[in-house]
Amino acid sequence: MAAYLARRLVGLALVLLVVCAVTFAIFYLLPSDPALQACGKSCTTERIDMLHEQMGLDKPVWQQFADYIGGIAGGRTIGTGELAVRCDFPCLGFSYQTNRPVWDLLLDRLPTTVSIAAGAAILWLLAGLSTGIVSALRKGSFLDRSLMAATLTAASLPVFFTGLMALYLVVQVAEWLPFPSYVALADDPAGWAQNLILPWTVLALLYAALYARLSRSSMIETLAEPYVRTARAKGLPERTVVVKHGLRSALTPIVTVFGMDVGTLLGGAIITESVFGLPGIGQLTMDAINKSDQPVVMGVALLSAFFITFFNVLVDLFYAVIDPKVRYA
Amino acid sequence: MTLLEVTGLSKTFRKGKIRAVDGISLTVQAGDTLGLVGESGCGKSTTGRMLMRLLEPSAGRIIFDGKDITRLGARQLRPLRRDIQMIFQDPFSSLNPRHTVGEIIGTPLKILRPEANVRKTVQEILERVGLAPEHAGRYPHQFSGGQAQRIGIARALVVRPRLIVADEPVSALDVSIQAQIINLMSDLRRDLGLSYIFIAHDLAVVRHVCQRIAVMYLGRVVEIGDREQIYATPAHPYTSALLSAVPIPHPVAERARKRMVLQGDPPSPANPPAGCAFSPRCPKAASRCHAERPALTEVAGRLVACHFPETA
Amino acid sequence: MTTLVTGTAVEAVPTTSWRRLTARIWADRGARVGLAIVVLFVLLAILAPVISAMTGNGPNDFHEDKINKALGGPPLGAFGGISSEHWLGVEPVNGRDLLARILYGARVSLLISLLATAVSVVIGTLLGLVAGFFGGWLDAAISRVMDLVLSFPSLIFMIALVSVLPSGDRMLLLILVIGFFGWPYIGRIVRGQTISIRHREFVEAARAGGQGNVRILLREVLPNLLAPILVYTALSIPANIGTEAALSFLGIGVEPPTPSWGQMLQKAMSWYQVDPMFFVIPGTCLFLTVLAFTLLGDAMRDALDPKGSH
Amino acid sequence: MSLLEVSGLRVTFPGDVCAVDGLSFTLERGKTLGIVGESGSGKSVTSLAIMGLHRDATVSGSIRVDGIQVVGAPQDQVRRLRGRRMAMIFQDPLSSLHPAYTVGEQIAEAYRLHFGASRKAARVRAADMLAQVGIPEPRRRLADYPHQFSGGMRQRVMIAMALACEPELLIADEPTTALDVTVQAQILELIARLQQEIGLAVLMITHDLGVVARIADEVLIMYAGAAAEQGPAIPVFTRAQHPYTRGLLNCLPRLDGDAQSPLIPIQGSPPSLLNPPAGCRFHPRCTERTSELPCATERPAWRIASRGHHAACHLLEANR
Amino acid sequence: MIKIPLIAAGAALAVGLAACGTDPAPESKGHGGKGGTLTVLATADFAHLDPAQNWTMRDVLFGGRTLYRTLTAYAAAPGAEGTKVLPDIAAELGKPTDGNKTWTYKLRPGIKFEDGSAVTSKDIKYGIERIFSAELQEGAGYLRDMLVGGDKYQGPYKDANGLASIETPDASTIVFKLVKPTADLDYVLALPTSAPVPKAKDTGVQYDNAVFSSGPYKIEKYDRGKELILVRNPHWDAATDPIRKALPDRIEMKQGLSAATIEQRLIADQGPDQTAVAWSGLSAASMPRVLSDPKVKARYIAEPSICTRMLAFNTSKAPFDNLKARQAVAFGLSRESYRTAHGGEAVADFASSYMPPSMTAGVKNNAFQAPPDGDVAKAKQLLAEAGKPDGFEITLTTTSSDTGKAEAEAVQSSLARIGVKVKIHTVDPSVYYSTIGTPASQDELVFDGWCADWPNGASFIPQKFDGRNIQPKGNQNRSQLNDAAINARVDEILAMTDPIAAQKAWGELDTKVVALMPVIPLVWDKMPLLFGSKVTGAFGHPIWQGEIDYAAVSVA
Repeated sequence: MAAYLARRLVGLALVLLVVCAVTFAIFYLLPSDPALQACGKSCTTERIDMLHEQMGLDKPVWQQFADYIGGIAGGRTIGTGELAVRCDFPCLGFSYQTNRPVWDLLLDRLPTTVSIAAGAAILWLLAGLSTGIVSALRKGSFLDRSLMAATLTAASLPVFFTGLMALYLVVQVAEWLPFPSYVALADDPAGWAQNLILPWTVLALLYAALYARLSRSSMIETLAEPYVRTARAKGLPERTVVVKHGLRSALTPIVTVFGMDVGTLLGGAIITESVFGLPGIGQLTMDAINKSDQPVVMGVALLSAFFITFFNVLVDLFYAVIDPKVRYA
Repeated sequence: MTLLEVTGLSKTFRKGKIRAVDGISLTVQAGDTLGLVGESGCGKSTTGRMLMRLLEPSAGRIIFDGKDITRLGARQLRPLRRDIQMIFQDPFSSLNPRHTVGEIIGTPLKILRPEANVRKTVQEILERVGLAPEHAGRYPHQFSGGQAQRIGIARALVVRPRLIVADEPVSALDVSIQAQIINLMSDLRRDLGLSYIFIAHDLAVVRHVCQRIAVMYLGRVVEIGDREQIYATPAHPYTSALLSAVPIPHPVAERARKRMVLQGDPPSPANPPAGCAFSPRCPKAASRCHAERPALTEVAGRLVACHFPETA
Repeated sequence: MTTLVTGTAVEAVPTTSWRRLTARIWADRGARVGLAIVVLFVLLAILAPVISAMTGNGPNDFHEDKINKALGGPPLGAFGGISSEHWLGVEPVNGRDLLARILYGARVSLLISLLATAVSVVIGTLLGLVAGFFGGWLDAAISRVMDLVLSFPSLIFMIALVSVLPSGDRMLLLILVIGFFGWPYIGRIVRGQTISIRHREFVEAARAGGQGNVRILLREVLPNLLAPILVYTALSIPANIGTEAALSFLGIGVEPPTPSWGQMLQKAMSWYQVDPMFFVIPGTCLFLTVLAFTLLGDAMRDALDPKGSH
Repeated sequence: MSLLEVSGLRVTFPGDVCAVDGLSFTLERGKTLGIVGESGSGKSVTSLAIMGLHRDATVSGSIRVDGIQVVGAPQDQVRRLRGRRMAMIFQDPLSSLHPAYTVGEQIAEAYRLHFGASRKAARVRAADMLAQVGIPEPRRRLADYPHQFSGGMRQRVMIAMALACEPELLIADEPTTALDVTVQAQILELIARLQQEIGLAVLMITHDLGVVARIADEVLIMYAGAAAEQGPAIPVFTRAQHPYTRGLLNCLPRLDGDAQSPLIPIQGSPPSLLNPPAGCRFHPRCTERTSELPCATERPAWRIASRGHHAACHLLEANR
Repeated sequence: MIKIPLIAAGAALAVGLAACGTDPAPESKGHGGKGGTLTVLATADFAHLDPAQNWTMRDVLFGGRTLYRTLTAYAAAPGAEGTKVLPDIAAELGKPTDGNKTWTYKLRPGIKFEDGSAVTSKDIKYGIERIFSAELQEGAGYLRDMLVGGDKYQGPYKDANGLASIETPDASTIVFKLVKPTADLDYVLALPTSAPVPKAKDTGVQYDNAVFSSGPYKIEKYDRGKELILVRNPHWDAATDPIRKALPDRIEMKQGLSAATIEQRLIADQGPDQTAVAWSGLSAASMPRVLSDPKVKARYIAEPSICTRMLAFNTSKAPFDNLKARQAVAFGLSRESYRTAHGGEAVADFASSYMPPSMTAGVKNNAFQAPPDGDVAKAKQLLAEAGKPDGFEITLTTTSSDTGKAEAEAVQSSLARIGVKVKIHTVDPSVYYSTIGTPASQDELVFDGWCADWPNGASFIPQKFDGRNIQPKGNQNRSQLNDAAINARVDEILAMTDPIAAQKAWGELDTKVVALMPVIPLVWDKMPLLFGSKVTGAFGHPIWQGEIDYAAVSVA
């Protein structure tokens, strides 16, 4: 188990390294020179050279890359001379735009994104699973058919469409809610929830629909398993059969997808954040890309890849816990 | 005439950790039918696939018709494919659902016997296995299990092989169909002068098809001999146990039988017992059996690998 | 957007002929509705120049008399300026005909998503087949690459790539980028199916019949994968329509003045309070198309996988 | 009163597939009834109907377990019978055991439910059961998962689970088909031993006439959803009345027959239940049918051949 | 100057316009007294607050009105009055000697930093020296070129000896030695680069996060991208400051809000939002809601700015090496369509010359007179005269922002009327200026813009139209016009020592350049701003972008 965990963590590090390298490569191809932007209007060749040196851009790519990786592992000193800045672990460099450590920027934005993702995830799990299970148990009934028609519709609605629709109908026409703006949970829990309820609902609607479809088919498949028949043959009450013997196995594919989705969302619910104007990781990403703020883009890409792979590892560990075959392998 | 001679054939998996087949030697004479019997995991199917060169042998030699075919490359294998063909266990799994019967039978014909008139030959062979020529245009799922197995047989026969490896050809079929296929195979052998290697777990089936029987246990042949000898006077305790475990469909006779019920399960090839592989389950096992592996030696007109063979 | 496709592992169900399959799909009412919508939009996209000529409004013609310039350019008249001349109203600021833009936008959205799907299906099928069939180090290598691509935050990379690469042919770029990030999904499915088919006896039978690897792959294995590939294709088209729209929505779609639905929605975002029709119309088109392809894909999957929802 | 009385059982699946059509039989306490048939003959459908486990199918007729009607009874009532008074084991023990729970948990579950036993008592009971079915080191193995057992051991676990609540009726649906012959012999022996010890009635469902010959007191031969022949084992095997029974016995490769002479196969294939033949369902494959008899038009009724030995064949009437 | 403002479209594509500078500027009614909290709602953080680096229009105004004082500064008044430069730290405007090559300033007594220490001439000198260091290059760089020895000096971090051409004979006197004569130093010193920075408090690039105040407010909390909280600097003395009223006790800037949120909140005008002002200009899409509701419209100002938007021809190659072709396009273009795409009449006035009225003493120069929708007949005739009666095909560079695309589409659509086919080339905002600033690869048409750094043609004409300033990279003369007569006239005017005469001369030169039509003047920007109902004294300052003047605003 420990060896397995270690192997997975090494794999995670390797994936992040590759993500890093690819991001680096992409921005190395970038036509714009960050020094040119930082240089301002009255820019001379010498000043550009100076900035290159200051930003470390005069070194060969591989060395820039090595410095970067080294910085993540143990911090590093950026720049030379009197104005050299110490960038502590985990050093993702400084933003070209604001000169702030990228790590701080990420930490700043993370609460927003986590708030959006966590709230939406809870909502969609509850709604999606219960819909899926009810549908599976009443397979073929009118209820099942109506629920599935509804989920099919919801699954076909892109977030930016439902988002605008919600803003228009709920905020503009009905005036039930104020226009969402992020309030920290610690500052004002009620305001936090009130502001996020719309993004949560909109995001959860799509995912809940997908999860309802997934959990329905997974549940139907499990309920057809011979061991469920065995449980019934033992005379167990239907509820025990469904929950203890059916649901437990049916959850496996849902957990897989859930891990992937949450991992991806934590890397920035880009669309949701941009529709509702919430200052999360996704907005940071868009800003950074639009302003060619390479260190920030690198940081965001790494963070997202970290979340995705980390949640994959979590899912695998979860399997190890629930599936004895993995545990004893 | 010796058609096939196998010596020391072995197959290991997972870098040698699992010895699925462990140095077996067999010969098949022209016109002969050899039954390869054993329980699941004994290596009989692996052996069949090595003979077909569908699996690469890890060690040993296969000589077909005087020619060493153990290491032939893909191109050199073609002529061999014409001589050795295979019939598979699951009639549906062995027929590509996306091809018509005509294509299924015609494809090997086109590749291996390009000189033949495909359409005519396919129709002839269909009739020969008891199907109608117009069946050539249909897809496998339109046939019953027994018919599908006939298609499988037709595909093997169409290139006019001399040896057929049949891997459990009737075990997936309904009881009432098994006899049809067994009879068909017997007829074909007689009419076409074929040789069979007939792989099966069911001793009763093998008895009806084969003249020679090889009993396998954990990757090795433990007893090999003529049908009459093996069934009437099994020398290896495992052969006896196998025979006694097969129930006879007659209540009086069955209940009167003296039965020898083995304890435990067949061992795993990943973790073989020391000495004689059968020793942990063998009622006659002595200390020597746990230490020393018996060689295949001749006892009463057949070969047996046992320190204490039955010599009735 | 990806969850729509994951988890839909469709078994290669052999015992069905294509004809029976189409009959079974046709029997599904959802599939018929889906097909009708798809055909409608494809026809509209193809006939865009004809319809546009009929109404006399090109997709890039300004109609500044149809907007209120004093107020910053909202369309004049109710419902976004719907009138006998402009059936779906006009765009704020420049008064371009929404119908014409929707039709031409359908061309872009459908073309990009279809071709991107084709790209990922081709790459995914090829690599999945090779990985599954040959196994060994080849499989290990391809599988690692697939894992890797899947661990990439794809939307971020798509945006970064499209904005960094020279804006030669945006459409081609979008197709390639969307296609590239989609192939591992189908690659995995094809690989899994290939592994299960590789161990089927008919593959051994083909080898015993003298067929070589390439021939076995193409003639024996591939035809049995067509069903899951088709289902996957049908289900990933809506996902790619969504992705294309999302990218356009985030501002990295095709070059102006070429319209696409996502781009229209992006423009509409700042106008939603004043001119809701501007987002409702492209949004509805997007929704209907995604729904239609999903219905079709679902019906195909159900037809192929009897233990599914029937 | 017999322990199990089935009469006029009819099981219909959606799409008008009548898998069992008018089946009647009884099983006495402590006896073994073997139901023999090929795939699609309706034997497994019958067993599930007795257990009340059909969910999509329509079951009609009457099934009484110790006088209690199962057909049409409230789910809860049938549920209380299941596991407690009648238990079942299945063909594939691996997929029939839940992969994520220990065998101890799975055996104890029903015991706790039906007897209201404590966790600890149920554990003791589970260990006892494992010992009883011949699993070495039962206490330690309680904590193991199904995948850690061999095929034969798994089937023993299934049996332990089935018998934990001391049922009177055990339904065994092809319990040895997935097992090797040597292991099959062990399991058959185990079932026979347990039957003797507890006085269990066993309904053995199998396609293997040999297995039935070994352990059954009574035999029921099924063909295409209906009974062809029924009676005590010895007369059914030695004086088979139905052409299908005779055909089966003749076409079977056997260890005690003549190896040289060819087998006598039954021609054709079993019919589809979607569209079964009219009249006697066996008549298209029957070599003994004659045009004088209504084989093709009329379903044959039960005819008594000897005491307790019946067959459904028009020939029997004609020969009388 | 120009950082993000003009074409480059950051989140806040701001910008105001130039109405006739003589019109009384709109202003919110009444005046609140001292006290209260003013909230500023912003989408993003400042680019820089560090005076050495602060060169983004709104940020310049904000920093100079709240956190630091400069030697000179503009009056806190709307309209033409606001374009007057006044002494701030200096007791009076500069005294030029040596043919305008030496400028001497006397400091006002009693000006203190936030820790109570006095502001001395050394602090100002040090502040200016900082802009010479490689790390702090983003601010206004004029002094780097104007001061003697500026081309060699490496800044205080590398060269502790300081720059000799800034002399501080005593704590209250500072003398600048210039390379060339100039009449405009008072204007140049109104830029943030002349703000005092005590050496002890300098933290290099990190000074951005902790500016040491010499102004009426000091930083209480600065969480970049989230909020900036300013409280009173107790050591600031109103008596020493004739410009800043500094009425609110506290200024809270909330950053990282979406533009939609800000607009929505200000339109709704509820609770604390009643004392809030918008930092960014209203988006075009919000205009209908603001303008159609009189109550909201009363809280709306759109002040002309010092910014001109233009469409530059690449005169170095065909077809625009031909004056007639340029004029044809200038007349064929519908500036009306362009302006609608840009945000409508609320955010821009049609430009009739390059320099906005705020730069020409409030007088509008009618050098370019084309109907808003263009003159298609005249354009076609000009095309024929140019020898291209059937038009031609050209490429237009624009940013990939929403507005950038819409503007390009408007140009494309209106030029199609005269047979000129326009291909649109979108460029990411971040690389827009480096793309169009590279003459070698410049497209035939590019959107361009200019916001002057002081209200005088010296901050406009030489940079944009002097052919000797064409650079291979980072070029500002986007038309690549190189006309000997124009170049010579630029030198003559720069040499003038009389500011009034110079201003008049620049205006005349503007008209001459229009005749050559290297660039089409499109619009003068206005900054459309919304503020809460309890905000008083809000007006857009004419210098910079028409942003609300934080020196005068108050809350009721």
